[in-house]
Amino acid sequence: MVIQSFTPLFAMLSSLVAVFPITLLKQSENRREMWTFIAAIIKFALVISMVPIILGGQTIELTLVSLIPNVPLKLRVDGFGMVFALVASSLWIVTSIYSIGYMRKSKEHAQSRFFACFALALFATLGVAFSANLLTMYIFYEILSLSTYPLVAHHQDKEAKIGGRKYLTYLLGTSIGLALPAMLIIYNITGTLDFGPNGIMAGHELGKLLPVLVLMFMYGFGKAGLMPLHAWLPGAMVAPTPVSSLLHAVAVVKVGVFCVIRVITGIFGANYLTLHGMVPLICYVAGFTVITASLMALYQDNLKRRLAFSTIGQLAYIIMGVGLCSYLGIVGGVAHIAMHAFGKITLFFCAGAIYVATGKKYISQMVGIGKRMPITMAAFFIGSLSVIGFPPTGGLVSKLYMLRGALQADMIPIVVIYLVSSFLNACYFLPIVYKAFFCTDSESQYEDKINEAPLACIIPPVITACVTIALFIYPNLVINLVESAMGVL
Amino acid sequence: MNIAAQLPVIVLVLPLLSAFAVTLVSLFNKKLAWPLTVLTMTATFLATTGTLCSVIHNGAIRYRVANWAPPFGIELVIDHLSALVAVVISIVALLVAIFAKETIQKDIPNRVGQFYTLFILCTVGLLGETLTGDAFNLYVLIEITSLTSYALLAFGGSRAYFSTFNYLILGTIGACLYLLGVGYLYIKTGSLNMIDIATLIPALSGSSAIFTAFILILVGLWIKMAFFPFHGWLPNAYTHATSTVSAFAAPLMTKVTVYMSIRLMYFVFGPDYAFSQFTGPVNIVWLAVIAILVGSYYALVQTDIKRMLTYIIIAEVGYMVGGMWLGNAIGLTGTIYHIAADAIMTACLFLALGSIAYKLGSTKISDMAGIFKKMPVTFCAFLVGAAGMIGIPPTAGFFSKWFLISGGIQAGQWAFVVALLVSSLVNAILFFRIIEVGFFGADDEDEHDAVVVQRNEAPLSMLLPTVTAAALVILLGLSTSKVTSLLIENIVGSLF
Amino acid sequence: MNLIIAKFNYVLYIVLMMMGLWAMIAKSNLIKKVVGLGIFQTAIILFYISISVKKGANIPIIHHHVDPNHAADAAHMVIDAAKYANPLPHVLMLTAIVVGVATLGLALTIIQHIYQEHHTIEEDEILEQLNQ
Amino acid sequence: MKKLAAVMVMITGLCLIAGVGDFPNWGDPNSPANSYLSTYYLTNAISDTAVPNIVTAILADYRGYDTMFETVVVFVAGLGILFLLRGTKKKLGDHPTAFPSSSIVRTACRIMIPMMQLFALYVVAHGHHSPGGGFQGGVILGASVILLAISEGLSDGLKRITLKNTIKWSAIGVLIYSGIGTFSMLLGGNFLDYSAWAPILPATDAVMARSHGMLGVEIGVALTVMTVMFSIYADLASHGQMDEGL
Repeated sequence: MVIQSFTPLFAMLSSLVAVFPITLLKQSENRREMWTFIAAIIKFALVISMVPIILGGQTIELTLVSLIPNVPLKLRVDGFGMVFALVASSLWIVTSIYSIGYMRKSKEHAQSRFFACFALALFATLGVAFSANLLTMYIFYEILSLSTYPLVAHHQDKEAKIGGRKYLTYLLGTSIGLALPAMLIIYNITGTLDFGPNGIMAGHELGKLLPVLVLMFMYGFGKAGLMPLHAWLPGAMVAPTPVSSLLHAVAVVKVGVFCVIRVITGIFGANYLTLHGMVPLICYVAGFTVITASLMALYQDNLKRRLAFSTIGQLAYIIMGVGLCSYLGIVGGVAHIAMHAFGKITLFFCAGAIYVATGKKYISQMVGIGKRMPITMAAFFIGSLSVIGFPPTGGLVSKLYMLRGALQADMIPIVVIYLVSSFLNACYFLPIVYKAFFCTDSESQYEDKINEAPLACIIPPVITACVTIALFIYPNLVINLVESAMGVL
Repeated sequence: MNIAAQLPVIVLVLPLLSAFAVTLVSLFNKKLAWPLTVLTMTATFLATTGTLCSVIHNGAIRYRVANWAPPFGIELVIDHLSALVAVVISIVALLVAIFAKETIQKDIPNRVGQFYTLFILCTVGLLGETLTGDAFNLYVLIEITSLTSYALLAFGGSRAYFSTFNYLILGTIGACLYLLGVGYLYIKTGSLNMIDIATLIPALSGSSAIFTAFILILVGLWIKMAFFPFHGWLPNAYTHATSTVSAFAAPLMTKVTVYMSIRLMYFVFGPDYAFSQFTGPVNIVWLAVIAILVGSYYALVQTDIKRMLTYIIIAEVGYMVGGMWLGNAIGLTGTIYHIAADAIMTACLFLALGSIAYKLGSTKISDMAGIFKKMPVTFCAFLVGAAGMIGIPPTAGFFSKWFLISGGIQAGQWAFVVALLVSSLVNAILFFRIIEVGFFGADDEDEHDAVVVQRNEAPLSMLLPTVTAAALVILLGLSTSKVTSLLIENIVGSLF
Repeated sequence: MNLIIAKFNYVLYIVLMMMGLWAMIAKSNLIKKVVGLGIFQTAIILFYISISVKKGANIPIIHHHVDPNHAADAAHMVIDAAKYANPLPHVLMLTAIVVGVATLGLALTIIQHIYQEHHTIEEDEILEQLNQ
Repeated sequence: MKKLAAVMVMITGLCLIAGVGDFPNWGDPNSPANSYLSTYYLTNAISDTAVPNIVTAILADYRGYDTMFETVVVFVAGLGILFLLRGTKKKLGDHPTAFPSSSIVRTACRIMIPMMQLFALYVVAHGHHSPGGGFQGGVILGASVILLAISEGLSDGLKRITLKNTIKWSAIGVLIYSGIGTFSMLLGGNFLDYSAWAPILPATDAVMARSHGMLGVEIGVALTVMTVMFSIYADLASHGQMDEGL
């Protein structure tokens, strides 16, 4: 069943429209941030309003304008997109609270630009989530790259500029150099770019071109951060923490992964890829990233950089899960978008809270910090459990699905990769928590007195930490949505 | 008078008459020249739009000037292609006419009338080139545009004279080669009417004279459009001209010449003839690839934005020539679409740059520090134009690349595909260099030490056309499907 | 052989054209370039005019003894086209001449300006000054 | 560089000559160029336009559209040169400001100038029947004014025709041409279709209207050519200063 509705468009536009009051109200901070809030809440409400329809097994479609023969600018909401949109829009509200606290406390400059670009980025993120064809998705993907550039280079110092340059070079370079020609080749072969339930390639034999195309897409959506094209993500950590948390743990990177998922499921089709033996290629490319990123994370002393490498690994997880092309793998992969998002954003929030409260960025400086900031570190602990995949957090659910998916696809090496990387995850997160709480008094760098970050920086991680636990108890919130899309597929 | 039937010629006559009116009026009151010019351009724009609508509804128009039947008299041929190009010309001319007010008033207060007259006549020449159906008449109109543009470009300060002189010499060689080509055609066919010649050529396809004519016409037009290896004159001539003139010449001159070469290659010689002559090792697409790479390379090493843009134009000419020589429908679609897209994008960039130069007095990249805070609206318009040049959707530039790359893939011209992608990436580097400086200041200074810049936006008469051009870049992108299905498919469909 | 005997005129004009082209490209003196331009254009004009030649034909002005005020009579006149030269190239070349004059005028104007700026009309010296 | 140029010129020349081999012989009355369009013009021009000078008939009527733009080219040249030269403050170099001219020259010119102008008017007006027309007549008229400026000094010449007037009349000349064409449109014909004038001209049928229309446009052409020729001379001779020059 397909329903025509403007709701997805309105959900996207709510943040685009907010850009204008945000830029115009430069003088009054409160009114400007009120607009961010209003937009975030409207957006979330609109997205939520579509959930029952999607759960009912229907999809929402809206054709905006026709761009190229057979390829209109078209929106389509299904379970996959819904999961992603829900995550992004709910976390925008939380992040807005957080960024207000963070930006005010650290007296950042150019806050109007910051909030305006943020709203623009959310517009593009939802656009990607709701795209009905590859071209629409590509358009929003590029808008996202451009709108986040000012956020990355926000500090305007030399480091930020280099980070920004790297960011654009990688993202634009890959999307123009790889994704665009791949998309054109597909268009020339099939004459369409709409995501089909079983792909659109059925009946077209590509021969040796197929692995090339698959790799062009995987690396072309550079936001997915597959190694060796991952260097932009640690570089982008120069951005203010709210940016890192929402965009580089959730929106931007997940957009990359989401695009790869769409290509695998909607363009090639899982069956087609299995049939042509592409599964090992995808899985091993992603698996390599999983292990390498986890190992590199071990050596990072900068907390945000360690989180960044952890993110790279987790993104590759998702691609690996979907790349298995088995039912459970795909469900697990898409669900992991949500599960990982809540876990990882908690961690970033905590890192930001520590920075706001103490000005410390490095892990070696955080010995004993649990005594000073117990709530923050407790949230950090829960977040890291979710990323590791340990009960009672949502991360476990999706990881189990992916593991079963690997077994379903008879890919034993992938099972091993999952297990090893979970172990590595534990290796690079738990010592931080351990040292923060259980160090001897002589080692502790902080006094016992509790001195947390401002309230606006504490509430968001607590909320997201609670959500990760809630997702363990009620995983069906996410799983049902994903499976509704699988039913369509 | 039946206005609907006379519309094709009104497009030309209206600006022509008012050009002389501007001369005469400005002898008595110089202040009237600008409003009269804007009024003329608006009317011309309406007339071209009307013609376009009429072509869409009723099909191509063949207008007999002086009511002589072709091939004895001269006829105007307005099909979907020429109507489209005419509309693009009139839009850009209108925008530049509005834009011109402040700069011209500042630079040459006592020669305003002459400037606007030459400006309007140049537009008439361009419009005439698109509408005419006569090979020799095209030569006359080429010369009108050339002569007016020599005069307009030369007026731009001390360095402009020498660069314009080079343009004059090369431009004249180009036009003369074209004229000679027409002579060769005339000797063999005895006709000057394009449609008539097209019917005579198939019988003469083995003739070496026709082949020479083909080469002469092509090379002549290549010189005029600054196609590699004849591109040497363009960067200097456009860089040293005043911003208003380069904002007019840069978007239109090369693009209309590309249009002419499509007209002659596809509608006079015919695709069959053209492609049968160039098969095997002699392939024009390879020249286009070199043009794109050379243009992109030289654009990279420039420190002046205006000069950089001129090299981008050379690369863009490579796009279009390559697209039309791919020999498939989608490649030609890309070229035709790119004529419109590139004209508007280039206009947008040059207009924005003109406003910046007006306020800043410089177009060097290093002087752009903090320009975003100083002129936010202008700079945003510049960004849109830049996004178009890079090919970021949904700007028009993306779709022209889409068609061109598709065409390259279909024709198996992988070098062309790679060259297009490389040039996109190079453009990305070029423009982000500027954007970085514009947003965040130059490399060596720290933002917090930088002087607080006051907002100092360009006057409304400059802002309005700049913003309009930026909006058009996006609007054209979003209406790609309309443009292709209503206009370009009609043209391309009749050829392939 | 036919090329030289029956079409020597065209060959001659092409040689002339190439002399002009050579001057335009290779000469360093700007005035000489303009002279070359003139030669080139004039050669093309000659080329066109020679197209219009017919053996044994006169200038294309019709000898008629009809009162021009009664044009209707003219319609009945029988005119032998072979007796008159081809008029069309003449018309075309009138345009080319005018264009040549216009180009020449503009070129000289620009050269005057160049001389004023650089005090020379030698291309290499100007380039030297510009590169400094 | 010179060698490269030589090679290029040689190649171009050889290409051009290669094409010549395929031409019809020189003077061949049956060549396409001499038989296709030209036969139509030669046999029909009189009955179409009542103008025995076929060149004029084609110039001002069949291809009148071309000729209109040709006049525009003349206008553009005059205006462009004026645009570039006027207002420049610098002097081009030393040239004599006081003009020495002997009384022999002046007297000779005084006799010649009116003769030339009279002849020019004849050339313009008689272009229908003999070689001549607007361009030719206009050039002779222009030459007569230039001769005046040469013999009496530029400033004297400019007293007769001021700069403002050259601009004005050159614009009016083209305006006459395009105006006649536009007026044919208003009368219900196509652009430049002089036969549409027949109803409003006394004792004129459509064919004669074409003949009269041609005379009209030739006058416009002559005006423009004359004024522009003088204006170009005045500009170039004095480098835009309009003082005593040459």
